Amino acid sequence: MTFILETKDLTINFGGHTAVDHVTVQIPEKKFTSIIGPNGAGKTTFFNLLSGQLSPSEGSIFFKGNEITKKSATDRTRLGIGRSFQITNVFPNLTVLENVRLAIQSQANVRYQMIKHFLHYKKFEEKAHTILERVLLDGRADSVAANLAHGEKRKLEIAMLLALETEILLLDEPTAGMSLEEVPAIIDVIKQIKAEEDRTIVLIEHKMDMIMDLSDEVLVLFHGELIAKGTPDEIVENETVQSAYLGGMYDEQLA
Amino acid sequence: MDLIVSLTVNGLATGMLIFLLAAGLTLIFGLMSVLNFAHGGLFIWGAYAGVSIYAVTDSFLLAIILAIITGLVLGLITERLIIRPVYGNHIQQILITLGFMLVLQELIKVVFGPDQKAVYPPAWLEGSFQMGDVILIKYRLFIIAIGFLLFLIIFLILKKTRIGLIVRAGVMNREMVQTLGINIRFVFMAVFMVGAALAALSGVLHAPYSGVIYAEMGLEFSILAFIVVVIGGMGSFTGSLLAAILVGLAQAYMAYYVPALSLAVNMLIMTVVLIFRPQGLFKVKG
Amino acid sequence: GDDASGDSDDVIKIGVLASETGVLEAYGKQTLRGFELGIDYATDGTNEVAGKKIEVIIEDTETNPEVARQKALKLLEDDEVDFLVGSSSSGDTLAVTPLAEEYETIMIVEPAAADSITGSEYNDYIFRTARNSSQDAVAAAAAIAGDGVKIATLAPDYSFGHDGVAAFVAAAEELGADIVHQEFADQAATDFTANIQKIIEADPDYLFVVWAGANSPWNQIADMKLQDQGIKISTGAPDIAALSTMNALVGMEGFTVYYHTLPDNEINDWLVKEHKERFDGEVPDLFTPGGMSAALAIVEALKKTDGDADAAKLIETMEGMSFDTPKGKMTFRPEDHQALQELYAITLEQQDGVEYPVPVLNRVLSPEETAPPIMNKE
Amino acid sequence: MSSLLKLSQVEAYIQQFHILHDISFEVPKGEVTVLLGRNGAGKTTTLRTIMGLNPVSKGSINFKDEEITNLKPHLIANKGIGYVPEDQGIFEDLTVGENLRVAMKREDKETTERLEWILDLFPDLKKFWKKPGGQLSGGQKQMLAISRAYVNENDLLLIDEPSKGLAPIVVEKVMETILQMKEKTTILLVEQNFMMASKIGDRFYIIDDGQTVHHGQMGELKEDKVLMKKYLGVS
Amino acid sequence: MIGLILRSMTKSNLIYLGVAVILLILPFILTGRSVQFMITQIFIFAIFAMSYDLLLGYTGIISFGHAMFFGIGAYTTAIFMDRFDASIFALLVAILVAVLFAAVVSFIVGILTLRLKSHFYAMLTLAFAGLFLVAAEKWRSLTKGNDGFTFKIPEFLRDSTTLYIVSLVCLVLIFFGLRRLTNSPFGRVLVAIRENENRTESLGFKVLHYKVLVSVVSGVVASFAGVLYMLSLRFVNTSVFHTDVTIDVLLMTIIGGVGTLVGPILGAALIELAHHWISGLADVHWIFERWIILYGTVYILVVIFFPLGLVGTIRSKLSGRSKKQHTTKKAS
Ligand SMILES: Nc1ncnc2c1ncn2[C@@H]1O[C@H](COP(=O)(O)OP(=O)(O)OP(=O)(O)O)[C@@H](O)[C@H]1O
Ligand SMILES: Nc1ncnc2c1ncn2[C@@H]1O[C@H](COP(=O)(O)OP(=O)(O)OP(=O)(O)O)[C@@H](O)[C@H]1O
Ligand SMILES: [Mg+2]
Ligand SMILES: [Mg+2]
Repeated sequence: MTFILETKDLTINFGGHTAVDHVTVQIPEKKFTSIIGPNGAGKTTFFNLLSGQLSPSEGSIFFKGNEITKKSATDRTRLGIGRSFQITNVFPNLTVLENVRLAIQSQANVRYQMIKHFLHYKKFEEKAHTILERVLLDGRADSVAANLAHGEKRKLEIAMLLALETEILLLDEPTAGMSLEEVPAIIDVIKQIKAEEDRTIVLIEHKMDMIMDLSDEVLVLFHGELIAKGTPDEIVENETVQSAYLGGMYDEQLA
Repeated sequence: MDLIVSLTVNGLATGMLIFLLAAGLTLIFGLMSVLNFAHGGLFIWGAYAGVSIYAVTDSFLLAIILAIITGLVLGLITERLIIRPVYGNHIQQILITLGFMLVLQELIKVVFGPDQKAVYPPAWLEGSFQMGDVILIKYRLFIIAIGFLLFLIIFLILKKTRIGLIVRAGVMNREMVQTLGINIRFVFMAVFMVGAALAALSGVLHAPYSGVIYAEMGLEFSILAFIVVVIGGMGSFTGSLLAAILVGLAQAYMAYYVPALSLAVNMLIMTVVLIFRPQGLFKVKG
Repeated sequence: GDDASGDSDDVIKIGVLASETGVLEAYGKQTLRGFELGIDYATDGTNEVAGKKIEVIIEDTETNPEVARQKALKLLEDDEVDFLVGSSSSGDTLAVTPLAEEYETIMIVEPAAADSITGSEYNDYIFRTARNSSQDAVAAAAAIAGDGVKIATLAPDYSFGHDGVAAFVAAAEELGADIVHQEFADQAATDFTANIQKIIEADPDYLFVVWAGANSPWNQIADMKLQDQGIKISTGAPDIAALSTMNALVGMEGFTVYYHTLPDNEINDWLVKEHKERFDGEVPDLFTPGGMSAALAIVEALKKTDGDADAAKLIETMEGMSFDTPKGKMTFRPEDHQALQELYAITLEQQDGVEYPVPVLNRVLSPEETAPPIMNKE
Repeated sequence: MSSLLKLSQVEAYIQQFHILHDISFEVPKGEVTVLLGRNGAGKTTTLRTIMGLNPVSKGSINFKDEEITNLKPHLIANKGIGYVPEDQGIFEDLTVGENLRVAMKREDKETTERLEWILDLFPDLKKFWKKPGGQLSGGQKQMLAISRAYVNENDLLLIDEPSKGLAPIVVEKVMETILQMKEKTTILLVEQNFMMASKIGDRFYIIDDGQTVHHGQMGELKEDKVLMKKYLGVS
Repeated sequence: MIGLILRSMTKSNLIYLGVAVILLILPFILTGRSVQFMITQIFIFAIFAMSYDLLLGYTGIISFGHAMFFGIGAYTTAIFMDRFDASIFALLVAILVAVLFAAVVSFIVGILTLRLKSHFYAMLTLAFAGLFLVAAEKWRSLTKGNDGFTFKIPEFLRDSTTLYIVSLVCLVLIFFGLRRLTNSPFGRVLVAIRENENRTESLGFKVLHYKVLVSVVSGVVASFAGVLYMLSLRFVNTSVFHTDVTIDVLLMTIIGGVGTLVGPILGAALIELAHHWISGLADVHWIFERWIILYGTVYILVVIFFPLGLVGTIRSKLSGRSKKQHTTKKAS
């Protein structure tokens, strides 16, 4: 099995508090990996380290065998690491379509094009519509992003990530706050991407049914440390995970 | 040695004067995140109002009181008419407060006449102490004392009450503060009035120091105040005090030792601080 | 202008540029009052010279060169004035003087003082009734300098200060004085301690101060007891509003351009009397006689040309022309068109019933004595 | 049982958009009432409208038999309503402690006790007492927001999706907390986590396209598969 | 949809071109040189304000030191015209030097400062402009300090109609050029930076590159405005570096409407005309001698009644109305 992303002893301290603590993992290529763990375990911080929003106090990160620890967030996106944000992070005063188009544009190598009118790039717009349809948001393409309801913003996050067409997708709680009706649709999208395009996906979620349904492998973070790793079934059986994370609820949820 | 004492005391006094001017700005800019370019207008109104009554009654205390009242009233008007529509929007704040600054400054000429006005310290503050070769100007010692006193009072209020927290929270998320049952409009208004009163107070205190007041004075000094607020770290009240003292001392020493650079000293300090420590010299990062 | 004299033969139009608003508005107002009075005096209230009506058009430069140029263009193009007069700031004036040349229109510079106006930026159409900075400096030197007198200077750190000091130093050294220290301070500074400290260390007999602008060092000079330490202060006495900030400097010896009690002549008597009558008992101030002189110069020149406003003719007439003013006889020096004029050596004294220190005459500095160097030839 | 809060035919606009068309419901004292509905249905807008953050254009809102329609938000809050917004509304630059202190109207014994109680539930908050709110993890922010609404004594709490982003074990804790709070405080809850809603809710209202289209006892809803499918997409 | 935008785009282009043609004919009807001078000033400040809009309106950068570039253009021109013969060639060299100098300065200042958050950037540019001002005061052998100096310009530009037309042509070219720039993919990234800098970065755009590039473009355009300003004023002093100049251009941009390009042009016109007209009222009644009060009031009223600036407010009113008509049921 080849590993697309590896970390060695990845660590970050925030003034005395170690949010990610010597985490060494390997993310297999074209597989579906999930990360779970209690609130404040360091999952988002781990993503921030991978995507370059934060730089580690210690340890290193490798993408396809090359060290990228010192690279900026921008560079990593261009290399092929894309992410979505837990707290929605869109361009509030631009339209939904424009938001997605920007993501497409960054991928299309017209980044410093100053002369041509942006409307010449019709294919960008078509593509944006396709992606929006996929996440059930095409109806709101012309709305200003700030006017979206919370769940709709989450969909926009996913759309922007999809538009980046990166090899690896880091999804931070994509369905938080999404309605019951729509979660399955989004799960379908994620599944499709995995199936059709054969990409690597890393997912942070608290919804255990999703984790069980999608993951090839599950990593468990606890107080910044990687405490368990395995197939979904193995993880659910793990007693530490049960007491630290799942509580009694999981059983009922399945029931 | 004498030289050092003399430069230091005078630098300190200048610093305090700048601090008095910046104090109102720190409150308004630091806590409320309002870019108030009309600050200089409030300053100059305080100066003129105070000096006028001083000329008539010969009571400096009365001058101070009237200046503060002028500041409060103008603060009320400014907040309600000028600032309220533009909270949270720096660009509009610049436009509207600059407009108001012009109005305030020009109104001075209508009300008090276009000429500059001479001001002398009250008799009990006139002159200087001489100790050996060191000359200590009384009025400056007075300024230093007032400055520290004012700093202490405001510092304690900010520290001991939750008013500072409420204002800062209100800037970050106005709606949320309201849903906690706080009348943020009123709080903002009150803080703004206090800031305006501080500006006016610093105006009237500044007058005998420079010996003369004139309408254009406000804008000149408010840029200096902005610089100090930035050097000190926005929102940090202590930072403003320290930055003001730093600027005061630097001006005094530069004027003596490197006169060629004295024109540029404020700008240089700010440039260096911003490049190497953009959050401000005295603001600890969270 | 070229065709200006053509179509309005019986009217002489004069455009006056002054700062009616902005930092220098006090100066602007003085000039305007003086000019108005000057026309009245010179024409005996008829507003006519050589059978032609005089029409005065006033424009506000707002102390802004761009506005000054625009207003000057308006005066020259739309109003087709025969003379320009102005203005309160040297910058405004310099922005306009090339237009005087371009439109071949005489411009009387008043009260802008920068040397360059009749120096490096000189053109033939420029005449100046105002004294220039060098004249000030020569007068200042004449008031205090002498063999072996030790002098230190203090001036604002920009061109006005530097030019003034340079001219003063030259003049004072000429008179045998010894310049022991030159200090330049930030014009906007609130604290002059360091500068004054250095001056004390230089231990001069006199401290000569060049200062303009509202923010002034006087109080601090007094507070630091320079006079107690045997250092006498000298400066040019400013206008009345600024004099009132100089209580601390009573006893100072220096010079002035004008104070209403100083010149002793009929025109000045008339000016003081008339000014008080028209303006609520106020006396004429520093630049009022300058405004008046500008008017007097124009009327005098027109009398000589018999109402002909042709620029070439006027230049010929005005070069070397002498005319009476509230400050005695002035003469436009042919070389650079600068009016040589009286200035006054004075002492500031406290007087009963006056709230500010009053300049009292020591002696009149004659036009010859204060003649500045000629600076328009390289 | 008397109802603490009552909305009758409330309509509301956001800017020029007509968002709420006809919202009517009652919140009985001492119960947990749950608002359900798909994304963009208008749940959040309803809560904001109650809080006075969004003007009512038609209809009326009554709280404790007093009309509070279009009162200023701080007046509404002072009548005894607490609010946990959808985006948590943390004051990012203030520390955890300061966030709570801003909320505390009094610093008396009772408030302190409430504070202690809630902090015991969320020990993370104690641990990060001096950390700026903006640096908390998503779940920690949620905990802070709930605590902040709780420290003052309120008759009614409006809570917008409290379980969002919380670990299962914490969701459980929040559920318990809400159930305990319920003894003193009435709760109006917006919740997408149906399992949680059904466990702690007493009654429910379904909002669709800005209208209250259905309501009943929570128990009934679980049985009504048709309804669930129609409005919530749950089968 | 696209077709519609494209069509309306060309329509608005036609309108702009129409206005330009009218302005082009104007000087042959309105021959007063002072009027021409005033309108030329409007053109020049419009160019300057557009360069500012590029920073403020499109990229969200507030600068308090934009006068720096204006002054660079102005002084370079003035010094070249003064020191060398006032020939076209010398002018071209001057323009080249001005533009290069401005580019280098904006590049260095940009690299040093654009990492900072907005307020800090604003204050730092204020400081840099302040240092330029001090330099101009102090280097008196070159600048003659704050008295300044006058100079001659090439013969053919001395005619005010010619200068009017040259300025107008520059304005039109720069307007369409900048419009292209802002509507290009590059321009859209600028807007993205204004909206959410961090997110732009994580989409794979090197934000600093964009900011530095745009500040260079803006600096160059501003310095060019400074060149034109000198051609019309023919006198320079340190006032070109004053904060007042920055404040004026800031106000023009805001009054017209940030992020619109047309706005700054209208803003420049409005401020110049309002200034002229209101100060002209002084003859009507003594109260107008204090015209600055009225002038300041205009600013206040604009913010209250046109919060997005003239163009911004009008646009949002128009689009608001059309949106209202379209508000049918949203997709589920
Ligand atoms: N910028 C920061 N500065 C200081 N501390 C931080 C910062 N970012 C995160 N932390 C701390 O690091 C810890 C891990 O946070 P992180 O956001 O990674 O948690 P998480 O696992 O994503 O939790 P959740 O499931 O609640 O989102 C938390 O205790 C948080 O307070
Ligand atoms: N500021 C706004 N301007 C315009 N429309 C808005 C604005 N805020 C919300 N809306 C619209 O109002 C409708 C209701 O939004 P609301 O946030 O109340 O939905 P919700 O039921 O809370 O959805 P979610 O479950 O996604 O949080 C949505 O269609 C949304 O697009
Ligand atoms: Mg997280
Ligand atoms: Mg919602």
